[in-house]
Amino acid sequence: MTQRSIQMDEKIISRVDLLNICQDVIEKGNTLLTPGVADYSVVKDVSNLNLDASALPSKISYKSYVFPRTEPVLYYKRSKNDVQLIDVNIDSKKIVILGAKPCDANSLNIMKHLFNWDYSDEFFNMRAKNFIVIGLMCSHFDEYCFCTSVGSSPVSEKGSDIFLIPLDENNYAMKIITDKGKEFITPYSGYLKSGDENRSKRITENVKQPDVAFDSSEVYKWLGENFESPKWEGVGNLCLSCAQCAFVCPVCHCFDITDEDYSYTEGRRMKNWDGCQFGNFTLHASGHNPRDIQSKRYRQRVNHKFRYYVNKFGEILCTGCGRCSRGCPVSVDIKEIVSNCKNDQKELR
Amino acid sequence: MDKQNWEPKIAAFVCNWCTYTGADLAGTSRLKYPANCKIIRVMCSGSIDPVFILKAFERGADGVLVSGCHPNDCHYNAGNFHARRRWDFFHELLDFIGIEKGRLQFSWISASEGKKFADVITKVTEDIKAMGPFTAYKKMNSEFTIDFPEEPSELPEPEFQENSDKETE
Amino acid sequence: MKELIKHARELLENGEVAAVIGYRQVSAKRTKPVIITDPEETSALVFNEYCLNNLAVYLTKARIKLLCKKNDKVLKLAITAKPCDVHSIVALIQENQIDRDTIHIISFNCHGVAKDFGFDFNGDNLASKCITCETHKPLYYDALFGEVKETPQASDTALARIKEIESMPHNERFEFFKSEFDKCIKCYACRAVCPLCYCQRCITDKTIPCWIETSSHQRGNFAWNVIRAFHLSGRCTGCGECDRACPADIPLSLINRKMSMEAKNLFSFVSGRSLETPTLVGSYNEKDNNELFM
Amino acid sequence: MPHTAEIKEIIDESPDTRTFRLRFRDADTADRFEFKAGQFAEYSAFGDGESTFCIASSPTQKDYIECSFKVYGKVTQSLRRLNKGDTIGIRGPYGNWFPLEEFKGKNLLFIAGGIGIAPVRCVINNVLDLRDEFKDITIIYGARSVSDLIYKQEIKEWKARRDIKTVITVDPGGETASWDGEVGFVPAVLEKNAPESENTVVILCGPPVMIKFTMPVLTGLGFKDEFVYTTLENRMKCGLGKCGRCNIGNVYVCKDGPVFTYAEIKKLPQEFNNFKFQIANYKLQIAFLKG
Repeated sequence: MTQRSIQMDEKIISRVDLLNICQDVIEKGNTLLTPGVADYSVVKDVSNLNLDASALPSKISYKSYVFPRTEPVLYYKRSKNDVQLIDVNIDSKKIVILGAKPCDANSLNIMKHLFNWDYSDEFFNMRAKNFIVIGLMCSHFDEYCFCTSVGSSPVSEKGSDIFLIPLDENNYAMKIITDKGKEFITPYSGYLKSGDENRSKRITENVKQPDVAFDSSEVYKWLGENFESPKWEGVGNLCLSCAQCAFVCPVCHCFDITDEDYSYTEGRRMKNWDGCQFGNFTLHASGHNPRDIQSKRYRQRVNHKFRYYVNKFGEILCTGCGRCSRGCPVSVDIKEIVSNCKNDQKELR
Repeated sequence: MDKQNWEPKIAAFVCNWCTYTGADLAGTSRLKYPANCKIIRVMCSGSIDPVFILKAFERGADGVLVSGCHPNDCHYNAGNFHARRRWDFFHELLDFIGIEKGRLQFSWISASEGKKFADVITKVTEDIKAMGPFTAYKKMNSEFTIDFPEEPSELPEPEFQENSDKETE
Repeated sequence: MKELIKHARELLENGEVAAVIGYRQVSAKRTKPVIITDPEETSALVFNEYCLNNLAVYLTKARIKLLCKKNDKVLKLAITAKPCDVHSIVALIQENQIDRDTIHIISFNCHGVAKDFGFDFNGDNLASKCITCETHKPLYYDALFGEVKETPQASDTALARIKEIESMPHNERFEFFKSEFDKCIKCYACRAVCPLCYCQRCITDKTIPCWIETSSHQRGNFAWNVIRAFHLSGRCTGCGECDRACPADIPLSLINRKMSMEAKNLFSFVSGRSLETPTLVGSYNEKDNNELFM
Repeated sequence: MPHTAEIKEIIDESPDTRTFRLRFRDADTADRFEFKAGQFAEYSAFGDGESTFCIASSPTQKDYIECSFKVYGKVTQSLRRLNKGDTIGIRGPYGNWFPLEEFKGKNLLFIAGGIGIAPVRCVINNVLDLRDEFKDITIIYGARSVSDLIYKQEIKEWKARRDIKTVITVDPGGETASWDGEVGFVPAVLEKNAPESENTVVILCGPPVMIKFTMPVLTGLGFKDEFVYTTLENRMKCGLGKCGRCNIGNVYVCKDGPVFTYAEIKKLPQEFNNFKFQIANYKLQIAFLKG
């Protein structure tokens, strides 16, 4: 994850050859993921693989392959007075993601700070180490996309190990970004032809980009000064307290730990996704709840993404993919909220 | 486990006032019936939540029996009437989801029907034996489980332990 | 539209209602809910084929009820509701969650809505609940707007799918639903958007004892979805919001629809159609079908 | 991976509070386990989950560690069902600690309410073991009633010592006929018994309502915010700064806390707006309620 970026000449690869590489990846027993409409799914057959730069981000991001929605962290068995504990072996299969959206590709880079400050999370690191992200330029955006407002863009190479730019229907320009990407592509170098940087540059420069909706540093400042702002109530009334936004988010990382018995003496300790919008996320056993109403919970969400994470790790906890807003049952749009917060005329909702 | 020797595990949720007393009567009358049913006494058939049944399946039951007082005999006047509507739905729902209707059976057994209790238990056990183990649900249960290495220890008696004697007296 | 805005404005200006829950347009083919307390803002209100949300869900929220309390007086709450949303409101009234006297229902003659935002409104993209809809005019209302228009024709694919599932053997059905439920990520969006999921504390939030495992593995997902479907049987009014909200595209409304069909078959009951009849699972009849029981 | 520990002794402190005396099953771990006053650990009751409590025994006590908990939620109920000789899991120690080095040569004032005595007790015992390095020590401890006072045995020992001033109080109505301590709420008792504010460090822990009324008294007596230490607790799961549950503002209570000065807390977002201090010290209440 932390390899230093290396500059390599740009290559060209044909679609057929790309599929050949994919075929080989699968044959070697590795997992190949591509984005679909709903989710990133495992590819079994490369023949009908669709690499579409003009698709919207899938409904659910691929974070579940590094940070699964549920996973055991330890097993226990109770006997009369003793408890036997067994650690979990982390399955460390190589996973190749083909056609990751630039917004998604950056997600592991953002999350790794959290999982590695103070204590490094083996579960995350082992999986992230075996992840190869092949990003694909994005040529389509909708009203919810705002990658450009959080420092990314449809042609951003951030987080990708290898980055593809479609030149025409059958050819892609390939940029190898990291050592990990180089290591991955070396066995296949026979497929690569040398390319012309100007050609791909022309394409990336002409890609339509979403307008910058807000200035994140101003948002940062506003959040610091307006913690008690009554404006939060507007969105608090509207939001229904599900965790759809957190669970589809490529960088939301809160989790819950719970014990489950699967027989009378044996059980497992599970780590599950959790969402800060749930009413009982911060509920104490005494019945006291620091964030008892929805407006406080939504305020926490925005603050965590645009202020606290920046303070702590220097990055915005958001990739601008717009999934949370696109999928929200009541169309709460984080882009709209964040861009309206500074405007006194507008309510947050 | 070979099919020949396989014995189903059945959870029977019975109401305190009628069926449980009926089971008592079956016992004091020395009627014979299979020992596969583990009886769980609840206050009323109306107080049995469908989550109990799912939990029974989760804990490895192959079938479930729910039994209460006859209509109009409920100790709480209407508990079994409410239950009846609910069970209609739940039975249809499980059927639609893919759990055979025979896995979940219902009966009304009064306190005086010791014979009926023995008959119902026999029938349910035979039905479920004919259907075989509930492998589909068990497969689902086995996700994220591991086998612990065997070590001799004094384990507390598990509630659902297989019973070696086939019949009780 | 003008009449709607005028009406809402009058209600707020005369102090008859504390707030109007309605829709506002965000882009050509998308609306979103809005809660209006200021008469000036009523101009944002719209009603069209993209008003998908079932706003009845807001009626049970404590914070919305709080809006109605003004100077020791409890004001009414106005809600714009499609005729099918009125069913949900009726169901809520029947279950004593809200009082008919505190709700001012603004409804419309409806000819269907699109299946999701961003789709053209035509027969192909009609929401599945609209295909079999019989109430184009609301059953209960305090104000009615909108002109009567023809609903586009479409085939009932959901029914065909239910029939298809019913024809499968049990083990295949089980595998089908298991794989569908396996997609569940337990975000509980289905619960959040459902107007009839109004419990203050859901059974999944209760952990002593823990009946439904909170982990979203196969078994936990299966238990959650089955129990939710059960809790809605005989109550679901078929608004289809759970389907739309689900980020994993689980066909939740298939099960809900199947259970509604059972309610009709077994008890000739359709949820949310009449304020006079009691709720199905909250009442009983001594003459109910007894075949199930030995 | 939690370590397993055996419950060596169970002490019933009050009708709803229990203390476990624990020893690690693994001798090696027992040797290596070191912590500082104020740190907490995650205790697991296998089958019901984990819960966060402070370590209530002194770091100078090497043979065992102790934790005290009040029965509230799922885990604490489950822990209460355990018997002597049973096994529980311990992860830790986590979080920061009271900077005792900085306290040296100063006067100390301990103020605790209810179960909030647990983390304070750890510091008190630690300090008493190094008695010579500190100046005057005052302990003010209040509980709802006489039976709710915990660590009764130790209180007696503290009272018997000449070199510390111990004031124990119970809320009006909570006293018994034979009660010889003070009657009244902590802030009032504090006003009567407070030492000089000069060169004094305050270690404060108790329910939010107590802290709410104690802080103005302390400020009025001239104590500085930077010298008022407290420990925060929030609902926690991982203890490692990952799960995001205990996050307040920039701070993860489990990593950057739980020990904060009042001056630091003032800088955090006033998430708990009505009571400025509402979050402070809900010792033991972090167990996963819901039940």
